[in-house]
Amino acid sequence: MNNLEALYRQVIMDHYKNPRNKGLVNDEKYKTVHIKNPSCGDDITIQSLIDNGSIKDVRHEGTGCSICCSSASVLSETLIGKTVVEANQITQTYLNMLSNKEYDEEVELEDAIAYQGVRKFPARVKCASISWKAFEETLKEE
Amino acid sequence: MNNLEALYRQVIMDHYKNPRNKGLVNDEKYKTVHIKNPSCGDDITIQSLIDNGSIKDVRHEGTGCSICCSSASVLSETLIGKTVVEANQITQTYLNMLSNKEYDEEVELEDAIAYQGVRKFPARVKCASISWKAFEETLKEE
Amino acid sequence: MDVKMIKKDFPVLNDNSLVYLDTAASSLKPIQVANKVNEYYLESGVNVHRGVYNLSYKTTELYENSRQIIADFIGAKFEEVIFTRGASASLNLVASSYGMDNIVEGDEIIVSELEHHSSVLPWMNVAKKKKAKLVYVPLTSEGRITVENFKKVITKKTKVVALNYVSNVMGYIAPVKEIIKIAHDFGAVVSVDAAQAVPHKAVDVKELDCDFLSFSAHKMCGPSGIGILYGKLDLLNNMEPIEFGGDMNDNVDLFEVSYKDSPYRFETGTPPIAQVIGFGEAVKYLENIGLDNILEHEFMLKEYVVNKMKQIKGITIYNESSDTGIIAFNIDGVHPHDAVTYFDGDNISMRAGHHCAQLIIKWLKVPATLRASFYLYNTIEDCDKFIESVKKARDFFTEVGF
Amino acid sequence: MDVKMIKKDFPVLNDNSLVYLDTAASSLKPIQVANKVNEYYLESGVNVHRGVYNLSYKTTELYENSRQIIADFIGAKFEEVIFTRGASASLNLVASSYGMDNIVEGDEIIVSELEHHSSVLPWMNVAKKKKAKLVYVPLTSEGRITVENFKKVITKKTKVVALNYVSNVMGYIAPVKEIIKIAHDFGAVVSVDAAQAVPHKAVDVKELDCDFLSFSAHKMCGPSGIGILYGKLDLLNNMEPIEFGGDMNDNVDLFEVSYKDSPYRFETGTPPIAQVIGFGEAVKYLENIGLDNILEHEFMLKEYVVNKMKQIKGITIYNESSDTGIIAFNIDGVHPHDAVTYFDGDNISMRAGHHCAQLIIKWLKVPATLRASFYLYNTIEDCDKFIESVKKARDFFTEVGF
Ligand SMILES: Cc1ncc(COP(=O)(O)O)c(C=O)c1O
Ligand SMILES: Cc1ncc(COP(=O)(O)O)c(C=O)c1O
Repeated sequence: MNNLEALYRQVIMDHYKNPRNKGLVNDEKYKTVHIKNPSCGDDITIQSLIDNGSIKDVRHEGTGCSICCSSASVLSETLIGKTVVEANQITQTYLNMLSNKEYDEEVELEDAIAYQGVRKFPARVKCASISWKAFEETLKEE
Repeated sequence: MNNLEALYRQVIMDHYKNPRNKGLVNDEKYKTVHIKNPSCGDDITIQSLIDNGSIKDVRHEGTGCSICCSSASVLSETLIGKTVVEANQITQTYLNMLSNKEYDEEVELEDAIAYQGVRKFPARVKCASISWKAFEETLKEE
Repeated sequence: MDVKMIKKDFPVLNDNSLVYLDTAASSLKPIQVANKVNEYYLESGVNVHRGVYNLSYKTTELYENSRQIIADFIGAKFEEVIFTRGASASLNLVASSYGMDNIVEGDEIIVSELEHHSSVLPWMNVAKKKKAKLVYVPLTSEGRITVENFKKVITKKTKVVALNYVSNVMGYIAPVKEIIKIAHDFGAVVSVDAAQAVPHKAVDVKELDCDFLSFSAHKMCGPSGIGILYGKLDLLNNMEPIEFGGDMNDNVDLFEVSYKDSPYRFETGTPPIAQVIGFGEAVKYLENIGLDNILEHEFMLKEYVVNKMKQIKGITIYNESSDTGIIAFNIDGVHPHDAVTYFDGDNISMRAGHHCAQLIIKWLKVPATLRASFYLYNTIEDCDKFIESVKKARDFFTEVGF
Repeated sequence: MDVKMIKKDFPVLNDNSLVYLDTAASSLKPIQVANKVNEYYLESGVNVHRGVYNLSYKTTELYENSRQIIADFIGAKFEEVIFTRGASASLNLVASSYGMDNIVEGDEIIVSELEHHSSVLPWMNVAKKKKAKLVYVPLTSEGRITVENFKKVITKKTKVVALNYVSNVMGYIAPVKEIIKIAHDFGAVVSVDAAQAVPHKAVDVKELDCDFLSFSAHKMCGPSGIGILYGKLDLLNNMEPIEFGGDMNDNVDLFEVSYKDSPYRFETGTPPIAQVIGFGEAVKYLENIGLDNILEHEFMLKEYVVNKMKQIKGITIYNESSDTGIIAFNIDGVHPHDAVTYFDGDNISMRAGHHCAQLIIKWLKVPATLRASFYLYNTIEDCDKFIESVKKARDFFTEVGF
């Protein structure tokens, strides 16, 4: 498997073609964050619903490349049901992994581990990070 | 005589210390041109009085280095009494000499020949030219 | 034109596997220009204009000599060539000075959807501040600016026409000469964005009769951080400076100041000395090769590639009739950002995005495009590698499920 | 600080007879900086930000890394460091954006006669356009700005204070930290012209608490054509851009545009890439030597020279108490333009003129001055040669009849 095939893993393509939890809701209990990367046109909105210390729901909407769009879907599936503490930990671990920083390999990234391949493409790390950064912001807004 | 002594020739210093025809006149028969070289502060005004095709009078006033101020004085002494045609020819010859262009060695530059030494100091050519250029302009204004 | 020899002038292309197709963003730099810049830093490094000592004098000569070289190159006078940070700064200077002082409520400013942001946004700002109207030339179905369509929008109210000479997305050459003539008949002033023109074709400002013309060095083998604003001298000497400070004034008093004439009126502060000197060298380099040869060569490459690409299924080209070396396209169903990573894997450098020209991207109704752009150092082998890569990319993306 | 070793970094100084005393205009450039710039041209040359391919990505990293280096150097945040063409452009940006949008009729703007034209003229323009009042801090008999004198002019009407940190003619360090504190108590914003400060002393914007701070690379071993505007982030993000175009916007529609936040909001067009990368290298170079060491060294040289010069008859020094490496002086009765040619004959590079600071030259009541300025590469031998030359020059001019 060459680098490029490792980038476009089946799980990523699956989420790209069949995004889960897509579409925003009009509910002010959700925290909404919109991030744009004007240089490439990626444009992502993430919503999270927190209740009693855990992530009840995550929604997303936007345009961008396959890496960007699929990662929003993977994010939603990975984090729904987690506690805020766990979600934060997974997010940090994921972002550290992408940026080739040290990260706790014990933390279970579930499908998000598929984005390991992005590390070989530094110019695409932003694409894989943008929705996770937006999600991080939704937590901060609390 | 080294280059610098050749630059500050006695005739130049004499005109610097004892400028001839200095001071402007308030007479609208005179053509007046003001030139500034803001980078070094040289600031020269030349007036010429033309009558019947010849230079009846030249006046000057200004501030600047010795080369700049003296050359206005030399100019006035050299050109008063010449015909406009002669004055133009002397001016061209002088300016060509300074800028190391070909020039007619037959043309009598009188005291202005003392500025030959300036050619060794390209950065000072402007100082020796500025009043002559102003004079040239007074002729053009006719 | 011996491209094999030319390639040798570009050290980056020593890597024979590299296919550089992003000249429309920035061209590569020849060794001659790099050396010239380096020479300034190693053998001088001093300031210009204000120094009477020898090193500064010689550097000033080199510096102003570059201005003359560039003036001659575009058929302008020495005093009409203003050094700026780049085309964007030049285009903004026209809008901030000429525009702000001459546009009043109700005036019209003609632009187009084919503009680079740096050409249209300065005028959008003027229009907003002065309550003037921004008027868009309708584009043809191909996306071109034509004389006919221009005639439909020019009126007695038009005060400024701000159009590109060559589009950085579509590669079209606009009929600016005819447009300028018409604009002048209506009393409007024309600012030409020539950022993609001057690097690729012979441009003579007197023949065009444009009022202003802007371009950058970095797209034409020159250094980064330096560009030109050409303006007609009588316009320039009647314009207000937009930056105030050292070197642009004559006399400074506590509450009064008088300004120099063009070009110094618009050049405050220590200038980009190394860049100006390097730019002069770049112009000499291009003149040596000949601008007509360059255009012919890059157009030939573009034609060659477009003809081959048309035979590949699943590729959409947006500007088949491009007049220069620019091709805008997409692999159907593949976001250009994904695609460009594939090409990068083949060591083909190409751009994906809106190319700072969102209006034409929106006009095309796509989120973004790929753009390949050819220049004097590109070869037929580059084209073949590129076409091969396009095919493989399309197959790859089909395979992984796009 | 090993000056002998440092000199070796400056190829121009291979000419051992050269005594370079014009750093206040531009410093010489070390080989490290020249190489870094050259590396960009030879090994990259491509554009930043918009490229997703590897070469562009790596260049963007280098480029933005320079911003971080410079931010750290002055104690700022990454987003607070805006790249400009130079200090003059930075100072103008503050006046054109913050000034034009916040100054109204009757407001007061405090400046001084000790300013460089690039510090005072942008505000003279704002004052004229907005019918505001330009107020000059009275200088002491030495020509200094003091806290006491500043207190005499600050009022509730003061909206902006624009002062230099180090004077480029007198070499005085102004008490800007105290001034900023007082200005803030009166609700005024302070723009510091640090063009002669940052190259010569450690500057920490958070400690100063200045609102804006401007400087240029070319005076601190960096490339030409690049400077910095530091601004407090909340100020910057509330300021209008002054140039519009590529890279400074988010979304562009036919009649609407939204802008990015600082720093990109103020950086339209292709940036001065090579220059930014080279500037980062220059900052690393200076940090390595240590700014405190540099100031101490140049001050020591200045003291040495002033003490010797005071013993020479027929010399007038205008700033004996200079706090840095700058000496302004004249040979009595000799126009500085004449004098500088003499020094040039001894291969001593020095400046004569008004140094883009006519107000202080007029304040001194002289037509112009000579200026010698010392930096990290100057030695005691340079000083001795200089003093020797001053003596000989005075004798020469006496002899030929001045
Ligand atoms: C005190 C001061 N301010 C501003 C400037 C302007 O800097 P630049 O010419 O690099 O724009 C200079 C240098 O010329 C200066 O010495
Ligand atoms: C058509 C066009 N206009 C203007 C510009 C702006 O040039 P620069 O980025 O050098 O300021 C560009 C390039 O980016 C361009 O392609």
